[in-house]
Amino acid sequence: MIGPDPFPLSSPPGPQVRPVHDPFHGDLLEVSMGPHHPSTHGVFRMMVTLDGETVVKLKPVFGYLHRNHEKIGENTSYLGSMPYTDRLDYLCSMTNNWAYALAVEKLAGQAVPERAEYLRVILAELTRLLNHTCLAGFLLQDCGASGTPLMYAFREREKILDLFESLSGSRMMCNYQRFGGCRVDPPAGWLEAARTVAGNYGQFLDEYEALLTGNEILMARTQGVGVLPGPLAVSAGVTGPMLRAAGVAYDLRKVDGYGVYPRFEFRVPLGAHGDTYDRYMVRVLEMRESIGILRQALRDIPGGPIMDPKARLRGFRAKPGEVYSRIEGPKGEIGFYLISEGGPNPYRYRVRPPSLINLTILEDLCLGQSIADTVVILGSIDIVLGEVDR
Amino acid sequence: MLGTGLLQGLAVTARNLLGSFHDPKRFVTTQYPEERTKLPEAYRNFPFLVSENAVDPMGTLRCVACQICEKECPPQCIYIEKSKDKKADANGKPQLYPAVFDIDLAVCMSCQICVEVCPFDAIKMDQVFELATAERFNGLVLNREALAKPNSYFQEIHPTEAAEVDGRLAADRKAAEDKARAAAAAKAAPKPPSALPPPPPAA
Amino acid sequence: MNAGPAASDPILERLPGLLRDWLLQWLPEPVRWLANSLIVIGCILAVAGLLFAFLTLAERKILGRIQNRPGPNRTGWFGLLQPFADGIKMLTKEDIVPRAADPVLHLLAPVALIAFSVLTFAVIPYGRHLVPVELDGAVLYFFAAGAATELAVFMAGWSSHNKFALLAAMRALAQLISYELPLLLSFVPVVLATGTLSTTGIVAAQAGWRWHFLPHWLVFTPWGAAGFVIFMVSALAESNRSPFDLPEAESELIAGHLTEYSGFKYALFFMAEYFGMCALSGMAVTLFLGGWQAPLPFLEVIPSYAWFAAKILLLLLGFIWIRATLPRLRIDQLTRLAWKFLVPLALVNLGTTAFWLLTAPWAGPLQVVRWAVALALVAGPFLALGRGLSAGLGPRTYRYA
Amino acid sequence: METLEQIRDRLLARFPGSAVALIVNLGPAAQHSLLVDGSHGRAVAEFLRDDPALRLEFCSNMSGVDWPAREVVETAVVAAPDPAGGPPRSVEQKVKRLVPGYLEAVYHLFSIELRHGPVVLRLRTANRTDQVTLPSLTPVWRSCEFQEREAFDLFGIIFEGHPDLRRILMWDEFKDHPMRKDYVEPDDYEWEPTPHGDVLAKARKHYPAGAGAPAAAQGEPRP
Repeated sequence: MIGPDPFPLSSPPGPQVRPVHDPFHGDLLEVSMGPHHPSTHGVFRMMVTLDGETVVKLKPVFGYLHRNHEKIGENTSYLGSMPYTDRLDYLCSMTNNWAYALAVEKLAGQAVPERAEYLRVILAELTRLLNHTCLAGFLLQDCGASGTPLMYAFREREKILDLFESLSGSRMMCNYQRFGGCRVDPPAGWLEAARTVAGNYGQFLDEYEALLTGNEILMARTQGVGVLPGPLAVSAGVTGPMLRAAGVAYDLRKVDGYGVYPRFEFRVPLGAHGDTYDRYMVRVLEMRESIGILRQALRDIPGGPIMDPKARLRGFRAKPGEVYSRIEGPKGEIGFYLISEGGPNPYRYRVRPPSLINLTILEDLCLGQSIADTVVILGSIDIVLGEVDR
Repeated sequence: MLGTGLLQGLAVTARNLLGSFHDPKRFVTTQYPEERTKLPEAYRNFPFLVSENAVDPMGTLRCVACQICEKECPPQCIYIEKSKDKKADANGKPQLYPAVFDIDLAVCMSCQICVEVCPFDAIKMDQVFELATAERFNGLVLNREALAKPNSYFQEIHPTEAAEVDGRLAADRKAAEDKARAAAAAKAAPKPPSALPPPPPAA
Repeated sequence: MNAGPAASDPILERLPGLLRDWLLQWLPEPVRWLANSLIVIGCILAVAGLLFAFLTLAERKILGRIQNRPGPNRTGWFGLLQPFADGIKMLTKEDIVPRAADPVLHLLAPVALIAFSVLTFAVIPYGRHLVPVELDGAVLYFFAAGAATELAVFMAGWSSHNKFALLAAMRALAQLISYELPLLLSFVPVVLATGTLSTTGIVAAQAGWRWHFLPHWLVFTPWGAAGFVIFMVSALAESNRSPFDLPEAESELIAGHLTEYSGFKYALFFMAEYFGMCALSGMAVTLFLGGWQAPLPFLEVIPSYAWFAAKILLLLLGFIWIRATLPRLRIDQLTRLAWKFLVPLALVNLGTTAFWLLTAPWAGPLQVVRWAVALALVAGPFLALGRGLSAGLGPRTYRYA
Repeated sequence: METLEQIRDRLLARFPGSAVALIVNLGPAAQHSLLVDGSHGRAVAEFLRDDPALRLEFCSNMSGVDWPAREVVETAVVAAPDPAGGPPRSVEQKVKRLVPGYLEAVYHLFSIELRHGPVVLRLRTANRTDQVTLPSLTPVWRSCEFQEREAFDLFGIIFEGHPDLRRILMWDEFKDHPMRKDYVEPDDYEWEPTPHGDVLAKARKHYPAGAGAPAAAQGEPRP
């Protein structure tokens, strides 16, 4: 006899929920998918209750990778927290750095030179390419294609990681942004290499779309699966490509216009059905827009210093006050809420994790779908456990 | 299920299969132990202490045990004990030196903040990554002797950064010598009448 | 035994027969038949075993090359010893049998699976006179043996006494049974056309060339092409290969009916899967690609069994190629594809074959009409059912904010 | 978007019984916030979401903040009687006042429709020990579901009306609330002796020198 329900439902259960033991339809099957599961993108667990094939209840369970990043942030200096932001969403360290640096700059009213702003946009768009390429690879891996799309995705990702390595010294843990600019000027030939990578990224996308977008099996597996309606997305705080795939036009690069984004013209793709296929396609179209931004930014990047001369590295103290600043990360709106009491350490250091908040509606998307779809839906939500658990 | 999308996909994989035999772009694996990829110059792994020359590494360590890096290191993996006595450093000024300088490689995340905050350019990032050892402490807690590497090694792995650092240090040294010579000249010539302006310091 | 090779055949063609006769000459007459069978069985097992070993290596190398990486190349020269390394690993791995499992059934399942899949090799004509067993109802025997593997799959699921293994075994059964039907229906037209159930008869019927370059293979007829495609799709599903590899790659739930198997029994399951794949490819070659017939008259000099090997390797390459590219179908889509798409198409194909055979004597321009009507009879239902199956699915256009 | 003062006045007009105050943010970011008392929290939230001029239907971020009791030195102007009977002179005096501690939930609200910036909503509990309940705003904005669970898990703020209030990051049997300022980390975790620092000092407590300190055998961790 299954004991009292350990996981009360947050939202009303699907229409066909019935008593656990039903002599006519057989028992409900309680399955724990994870934390060591091949397709959950890290230590993430789903307590799924199955009625035969369809999902009746789904409780995400996480915290396996929780190391209390925010407590560490409060016990370390402002500069000391910068390398830790690489470990938040470990696929997109450059955008995490930028979000944190932007927050501290707003907190202290720090100016940033032109060249550093352009560099930040270039690195953020390269990170967006990298993250969306990874997502497309993982999504297809969840659908069952035995590694081929993933290998093509990682082949392209390596080119971008080589750029990061020759710039910041490390492929994934870049620790490159500082309060008031960037740490080191791009070495000779780096901008040229970035132009070639951005230049022929379009060919890779064409080949990738030829392999996948028209694929009938992929369409059968993802169209109409995990439909996210617009109002629910907005109320659940879903941000990033998932929100735009639900048809809501909200891209912080256009809304807040931070950095030098207003100087580039680019478009924001919108989905119409809000299902898994739209989430995949919106990210592919966003990659094409990012290539456009990269071309413009790499063309107009000015010379000059990359670090504001008045910026203090070591004994950096922000005046008392608080700030909530946010940027459009590849996974959604990544924000930092800092409260400073004037000391060398922030009084309160809070990260707004887009992966965690996008997971709020995982159960709503999966109710009524089949067990094989939950894996595909989770893949389309694009979570990274470093950011979910912090 | 018209199948045209599937055929397109099969065509892409076929092109990659054939391409992998003649097109280097479609055959990306390097056989690691035999072939090695060329590391970019900015690559950083674990820090090392710079000594002026390879002959007497402990004697010519640039580090003056000011413990700034120990305080600034986010994961607190550096441990320094100041020396009791002082010894002359490159500029001839008597400076402290670290009696004990440990870095726990298991804790260090090679974020190179210690390199940024070190005012004496005494610690730089290394490029060695084959560091597998059997013991936790003897293998991974590197002491002063294991960390020290000559400046020539630094110039070899980070040429541009080394050139810039050496340029700066040489300039500081020259400035220190000029000041010292000017002070010595000013001390040596107070007797002549003060009306005559002190001779300009030697070039 | 089959008729001895004709004296006029080139030396390579008669070689296997000569070798056998040379071996048997010392034995007294009654024992000769037994020795001959043992030799044939030995050859089949040796060839099938080596084919299985190097097929796993070929799969990993081709998969690697498609993914721009070399594939295993550390064991032996170009990785050639990799299958033997895998074999040794499988042999040395501990074979865990769960306490709650029914030991006899648990052991028998892989053995039964291997036995049934090896049975199917008996009737495939590997060369001009190289048919292990000459049966009149050979094709019927082939599919009867092939269908028995489903029993072994369920034995595996049931005997491991594990709730998930049983659930996955039932799903695997659903897939195998629902694809048994299109498999059988797709070879009925061949029997209709050739009028015989014996494999050598079917291959003989596909001899000769029209206009000296187009061989009489059945795949070059409209209904033959449709039958071949249906046969190959069902063969993919029967051997749990790529778009249909739901049961054992059931990563979503648990590792399918093979959950409670480890060590050598686990390897036996994979050997059975590869044997099934080879057997089905062999039968596809026999039914549709003209068995051991050479594609062009002047190529007759190359021995027949070489042609058979080339064709079967080509089909196996296709299996691996599809595995590298296509994502997996969900269980309901998979069964819907079988019942709502392949079975109706196979039935319509029967009609097309009947029309094709009845209109055989048409002369001259009427042949063009005959071809046109046959092609229409094949393409029409394909498009209609295809559109019905993928209703609501299709590429989309996106607006920009 | 109207200024925060106008919003506050409309709120006070709309909810006469509530106490809506404006908290000034000293930093250059100048993101001032609205302090609302717990009892009217949900009503104010629904108003902010549904008001046609505001339309704050997107709650981007919800953070818990711990403010322990602390001593505030204030210079109070006190009228000191003039010993010579003259008019009383005002004299500044340093007065030490103990501000009682509280737990705070900060909500950053944005409007997707009208594209306007953060309206910061603050809810404070009565104290940090027994009265730590706040109205949950998950029924108003679904995005607060996981973030409020995190505040409950790491700070101990109890949100009534939350559909599924459980620990989200720590394991269920965990007793304390790690993000509080006065949190003392448990002593029993298997310590990893870095060569120095408070970790070592704490380890020294556990393993008095020489009495079989586990790591003493290999590299001698220095005091």
